[in-house]
Amino acid sequence: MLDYFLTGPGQAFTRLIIYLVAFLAFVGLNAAYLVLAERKGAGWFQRRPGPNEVGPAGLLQPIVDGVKLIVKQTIVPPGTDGLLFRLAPAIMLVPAFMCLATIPYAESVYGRSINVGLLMVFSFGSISVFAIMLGGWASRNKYAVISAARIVSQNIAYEIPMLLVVITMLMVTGTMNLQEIVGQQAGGFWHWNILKGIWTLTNPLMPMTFVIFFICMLAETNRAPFDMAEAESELIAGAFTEYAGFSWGLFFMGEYANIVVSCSVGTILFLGGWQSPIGVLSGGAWGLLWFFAKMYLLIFIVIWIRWTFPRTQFYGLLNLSWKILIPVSLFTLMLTGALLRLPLLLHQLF
Amino acid sequence: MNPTLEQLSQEFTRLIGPVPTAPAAPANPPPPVQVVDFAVRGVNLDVTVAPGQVVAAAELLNRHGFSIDTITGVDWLAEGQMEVVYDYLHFAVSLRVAVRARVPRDHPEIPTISLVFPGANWHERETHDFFGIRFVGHPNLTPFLLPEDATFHPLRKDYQP
Amino acid sequence: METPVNAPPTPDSPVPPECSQIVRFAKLDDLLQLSRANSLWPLTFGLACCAIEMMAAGMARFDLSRFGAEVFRPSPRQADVMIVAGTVNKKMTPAIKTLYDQMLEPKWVIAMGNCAISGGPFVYPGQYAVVEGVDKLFPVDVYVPGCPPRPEALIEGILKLEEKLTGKRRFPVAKLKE
Amino acid sequence: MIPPKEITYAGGGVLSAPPEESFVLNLGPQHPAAHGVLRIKMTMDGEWITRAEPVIGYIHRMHEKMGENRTYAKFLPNTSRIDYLAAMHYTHAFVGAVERGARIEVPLRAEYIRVITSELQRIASHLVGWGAWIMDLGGLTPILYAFDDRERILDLMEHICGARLTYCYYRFGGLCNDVDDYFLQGARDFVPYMRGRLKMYRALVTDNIILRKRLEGIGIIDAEMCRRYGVTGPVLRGAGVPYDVRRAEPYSIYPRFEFAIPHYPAGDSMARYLVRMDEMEQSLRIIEQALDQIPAGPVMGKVPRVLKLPAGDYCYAVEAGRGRFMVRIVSDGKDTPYRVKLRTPCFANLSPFEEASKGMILPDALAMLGSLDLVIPDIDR
Repeated sequence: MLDYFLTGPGQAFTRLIIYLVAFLAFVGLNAAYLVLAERKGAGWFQRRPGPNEVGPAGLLQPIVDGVKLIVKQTIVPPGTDGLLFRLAPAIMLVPAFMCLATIPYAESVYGRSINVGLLMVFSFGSISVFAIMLGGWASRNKYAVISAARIVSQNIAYEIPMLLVVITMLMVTGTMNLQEIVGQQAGGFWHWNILKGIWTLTNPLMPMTFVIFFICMLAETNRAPFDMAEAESELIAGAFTEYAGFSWGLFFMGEYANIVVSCSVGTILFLGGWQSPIGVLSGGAWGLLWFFAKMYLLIFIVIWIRWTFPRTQFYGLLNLSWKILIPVSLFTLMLTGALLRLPLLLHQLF
Repeated sequence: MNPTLEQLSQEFTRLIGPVPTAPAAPANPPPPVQVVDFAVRGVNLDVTVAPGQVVAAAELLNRHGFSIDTITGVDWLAEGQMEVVYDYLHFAVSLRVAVRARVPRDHPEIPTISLVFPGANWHERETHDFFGIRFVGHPNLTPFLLPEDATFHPLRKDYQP
Repeated sequence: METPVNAPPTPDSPVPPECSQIVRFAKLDDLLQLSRANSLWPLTFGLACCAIEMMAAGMARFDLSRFGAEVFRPSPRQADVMIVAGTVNKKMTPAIKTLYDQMLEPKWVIAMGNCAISGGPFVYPGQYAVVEGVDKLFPVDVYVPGCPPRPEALIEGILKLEEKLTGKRRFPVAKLKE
Repeated sequence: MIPPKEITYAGGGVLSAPPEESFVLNLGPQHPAAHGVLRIKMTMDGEWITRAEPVIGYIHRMHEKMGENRTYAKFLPNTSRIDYLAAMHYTHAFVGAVERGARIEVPLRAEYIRVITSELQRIASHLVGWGAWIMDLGGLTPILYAFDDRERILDLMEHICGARLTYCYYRFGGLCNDVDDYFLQGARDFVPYMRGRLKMYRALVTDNIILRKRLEGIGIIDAEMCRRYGVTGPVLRGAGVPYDVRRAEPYSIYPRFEFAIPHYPAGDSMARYLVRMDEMEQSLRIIEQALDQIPAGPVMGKVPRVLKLPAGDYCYAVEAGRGRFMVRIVSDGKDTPYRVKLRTPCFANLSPFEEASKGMILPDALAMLGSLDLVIPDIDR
């Protein structure tokens, strides 16, 4: 029986369980420490020390915050939709775990290598908007309802350019398996998808595609300057206004888990995943190192943007998507298609 | 284009017309239109009008491009009167005009000028709050700075909490 | 005016000693209090002059964030401590009571400034607007006097609240030279 | 109440009949964008505002009543608590009104120090307003930089009068104590420092495309609307009217100094923003000139032991951080005022909000609210 799960056909199942448990711990701690990183980062941008008194250099701060949130009273305010209100935080967090299970962190460190990995990441990644919408709707709070309405229109607007970018990437890579996508980018940073298109003439607009991806990612994860859903100075705490204690903590965690997922996908699609930037020092633990270095670099940029820019206008945000990002990403899509077909066409003609 | 002090005081004199002398009036009643020294009083023109004339005064100043500065009340308990003081200022010329009107204390009513200067709306509500002076024709004369259910007028001199 | 939830059992408390030994998970309780003390999230709630000093306490020079207390939450549901920074008047009373009720347990109140403590300079015989101290409305844990108190005083108030929770002081008190 | 009329929404839609599914959003009294305890009752059609009615009085502190039942000197500390961000200006107005009524001469050195501290206060006040406004717009960092600069000013103020916010530094006939070289040198050093910082703010914040998109063309209050509502201060100058009490009703020794009155014709939030930024530079100019000219001498004039104003009323207006602040003292010849009227700028500046916010989307309305730079106790008094 045990052999079945350890060495036999059930090995994949065991692997998945181990990884899910590991991810749970990883995401939890990662979210907590990303919050600390965010607060420290904010302190750095704002010329102040940031949390530094709780534990050595403030390292215990996220732990005590977590403990406090867990033991804080939680209530379901009267008149709310109790089921949806309780369910929404879980809906926020679980899809993020599912996404993380498919992501290859190194050559041999991945939860499950599936052929439609990219599709799975994006299908589960879109669920978080439902969570915020349901949470906001169930809260019976006007600010929360406004926030729910905002998040839906915002996410629909940004899902489209995001998926157009992903389709472009699919045309270039020809596979949905994340492991294979990383494998194609081996051998130095000029082989990464972000730069490869330029000198192989498959898509000279690839850096721009990456920028579009990054903007969409910020919008999808509700980060500043697109934090319409939480817009603290307008909507109190947006959809989470009525959430308290641990259920609010779950939302928070889910948000940071989504950032991790998005930055991981960005790393895999554009920045060569676990590949070494210089060609050497690759494989094994080095892969893990490179992957996390790239991912956290992206996360750092996300934090940097948050503490630098003011919030955009809401209709400005929608205009940006519908009037600029979607046409541009459609154009890159067609250009990539044309460039990919061109050699074949030339071959057939002559 | 811009009003001058003489022009204004003439127009005000015409607006007020002859002042009916009450039998118990003091021997030397102050003239209704006074040009005063700005360095001493902080206004250039001090006008006293009848309560019925405040709207006409506001329209006159509105024509000349004045802006509403503030409206306030003063409770003259000993004389049994309440005074409403309208302050006006001009953005282009250095001219300040104060328009006063006295209403009886037991029946404090005066027409509103909030249709001439919408900014007067809030000042009148505040004056009503503090002194209980009713501005006839005011669209929304409800407690403003005081709690919604307040019925007292704290700046009256005989107010006891 | 103690908040009943976190009151440490005193020798003369009505709970019989054997009972308190059974129900009280001493170590866990201490740990939880330590966590709470180190993550006091204030409610974004400024009333008057003191609110500016409260903001100043969160700014770079004084930096409340060192103690993990810079997370000003605008929603009372997520806040732990309400810093009443300024004068409370009678029109505001229902709103501030609602805010206190909307905060979830465990919650604390810091009365910052003389106005919140007693009505401050606005109290005179026959006054008609000011509530003479927020402790008439709900229990207050720490009083920070001043008009307005300096940001250091507010930080000291927060440390006092921590002391109330954990029973220990974070920093030793500097002795005044005679 | 404004009679219902056709509302044009931001974005082009037109509403002529009352919307069928409107709801009331109660913004405040505790709301992060209200800068205190302002409450705005908003009737919303989706995210569009059909009517926004400010409800005030949540921090009414009876200043005017208190003025009536205490002597002039005892009322003096109250003046720095009306608008605590511009305490110097408010004390200046009250002190000025009493000096005008009692014919007290103020020594020249005291006037110079008043001007220096007033202008420092104006910079400090604009810095807080600026930072808090950008925070409303979602930019969380500038306010910390603004407070950093402000702390430098506060240190200087604290050095001369011992308080950080509520100074009560001016007295009838002069000042409560003289300044020393530390203060003068500190003020002198502050001028080039602040010039450098303003340059940085322009590069970091003013030129930011997101900020410009959020402020340009938003919340237009034109000159005519300002006139009808009695709006003053940076809001009025942002509507293109170069009205400044320092020029229009010269007080203290302001006529001695050269300074420009920045004004921008657009009338939108960006114009008000630029006015404030330029005003800080002008204040630095005034401080520089005053520091160069400051004479030696006493800082306290001859003041009668028991201060009584002759019967009559006396007005004195100053240009406070947020606009025209006027004190009207009605005296009946006793040692307490018969009536103290405080004409505060924020009260008048908020009143056009209802008319101007019609048809705006919620975030824009809050951006505009921030552009008015309100201090709520200043409205409620």
